[in-house]
Amino acid sequence: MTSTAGRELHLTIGSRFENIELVQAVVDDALREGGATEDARHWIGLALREAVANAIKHGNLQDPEKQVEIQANFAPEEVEIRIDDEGAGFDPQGVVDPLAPENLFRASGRGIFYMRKFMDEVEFESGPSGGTRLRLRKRLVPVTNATNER
Amino acid sequence: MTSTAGRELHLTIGSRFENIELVQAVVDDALREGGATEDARHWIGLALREAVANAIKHGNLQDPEKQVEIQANFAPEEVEIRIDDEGAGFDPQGVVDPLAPENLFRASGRGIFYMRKFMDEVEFESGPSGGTRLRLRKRLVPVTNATNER
Amino acid sequence: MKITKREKNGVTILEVEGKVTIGKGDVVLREAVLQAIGEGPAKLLINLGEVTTIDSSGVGELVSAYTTVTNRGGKLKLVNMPPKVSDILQITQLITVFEVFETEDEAVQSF
Amino acid sequence: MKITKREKNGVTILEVEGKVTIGKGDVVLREAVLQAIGEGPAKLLINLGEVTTIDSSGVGELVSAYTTVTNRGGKLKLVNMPPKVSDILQITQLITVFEVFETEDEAVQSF
Ligand SMILES: Nc1ncnc2c1ncn2[C@@H]1O[C@H](COP(=O)(O)OP(=O)(O)O)[C@@H](O)[C@H]1O
Ligand SMILES: Nc1ncnc2c1ncn2[C@@H]1O[C@H](COP(=O)(O)OP(=O)(O)O)[C@@H](O)[C@H]1O
Repeated sequence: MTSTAGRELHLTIGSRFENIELVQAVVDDALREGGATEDARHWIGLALREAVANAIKHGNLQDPEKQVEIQANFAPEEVEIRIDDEGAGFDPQGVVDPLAPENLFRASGRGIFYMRKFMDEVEFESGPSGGTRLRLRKRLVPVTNATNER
Repeated sequence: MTSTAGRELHLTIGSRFENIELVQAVVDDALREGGATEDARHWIGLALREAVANAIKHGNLQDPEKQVEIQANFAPEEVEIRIDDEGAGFDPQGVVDPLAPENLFRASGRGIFYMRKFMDEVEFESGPSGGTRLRLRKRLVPVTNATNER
Repeated sequence: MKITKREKNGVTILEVEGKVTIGKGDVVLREAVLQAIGEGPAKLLINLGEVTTIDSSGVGELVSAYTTVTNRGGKLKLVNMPPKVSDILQITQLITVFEVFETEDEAVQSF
Repeated sequence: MKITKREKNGVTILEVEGKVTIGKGDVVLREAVLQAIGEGPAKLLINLGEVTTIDSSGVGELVSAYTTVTNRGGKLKLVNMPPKVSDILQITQLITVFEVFETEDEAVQSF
């Protein structure tokens, strides 16, 4: 396995949904080169998509001039991804439970719930510029005999 | 074409040749998402590989504790990539011409020459920490009317 | 993302391919569903076999499609769900909301 | 990166696949060449048809292989060069150094 130790990745994008593809592709490359399993890559990628979608939609209100910053740190057995937006911030306590019967048929409100299922830790804080800073963490199980040559 | 405007990518890797794969993959994702032509992506990718290889080999002398930093900026019609190493720096004037008859059969000495062929601009400076800072620039032709890209 | 529409024994089948995700795939799915069901009660079967990624927006569109079709007295069912898509619906307890089939023939006969 | 060795009418053919690049592909190529040519004069044909990327280190290994084989009285030729690999050798004026063939049969007959 190629070690991911000490790798850092930092990405700044304008607030357009299509930029989610780039963020996922880039982080996926780093995870694959680091020998993460297909499954780990899939679920981390989905959590990341939800996080960046929220930053674009609810944080930056889709203003393409506003930026989303993604900082990923790859330790040997853990990945941490930090997502910052330029929005007004929000209180995660106020988020409703998508499993409550009255919410089951709603068209939205499942993003954060999915993130918590896919990752080991999901933390919201207020970012340095007043926007939302979200941290996603997941422990990685090394693939012992991963052949990541192409 | 998806606009690359305002995109920035920053990557830090340990000095191992295998990390070149990650750097190329990540920058290639950004170029592809930005609508760069296959050809442009190919030549930029090769120049970048040479640049990072030199930073790892000649700059950081393959000490895996020493880092190479890659900063890529995507303007609508230009990409600029900056590569910093933690080496002792060097004088690019001292580099020999690989086309000179006495050098034609040498096993090395073609990397910088290739970079200059593949990119529009190649600039060496002394980096903030005394290592080499290399800037690669290439103008991009939007995919719609690209004909004779290299 | 691509959607192909077919008919089989009076059932409208939408074959969905690619990413059902925010900003593009979700919108395309919504439009395809609205266009497919028309005004009256519809028999709609969505084939998810070629879906590579679905996010919460895509899931939201499936739920919206379900309520729209059901409210008009029609039926919406799902077929050919890849394991990772099925996981996604399971996690938010939607798998029990939808009638899900393994094969298209079974699904079509059930309407 | 993968190299397969074959023989055809007394010519040793190395089929190279993947990336001939610094740190891995270049080393594998060097070892395969040294192992293939042995001590005496060799007839070596390198098939580059499946090479996806070659960098200056890979090019350097091709040049080293050429000088090693030639110095021992042998011959090294190239066949099946993808356009982008050919461009790379052209840029550093090495394309004229190597004898390059389009098909393996032509190349083998030329030895
Ligand atoms: N980055 C953010 N900035 C501001 N508000 C946010 C942010 N992320 C989430 N929210 C709030 O949390 C709510 C729940 O988010 P989520 O569970 O992802 O569902 P959805 O995005 O479908 O509404 C959002 O509707 C929004 O009000
Ligand atoms: N980042 C760097 N730090 C120190 N020296 C460098 C660096 N990049 C290039 N050089 C010097 O320039 C020379 C020529 O580099 P290049 O043309 O890439 O050929 P090669 O790497 O095959 O020697 C190297 O041999 C080295 O002495």
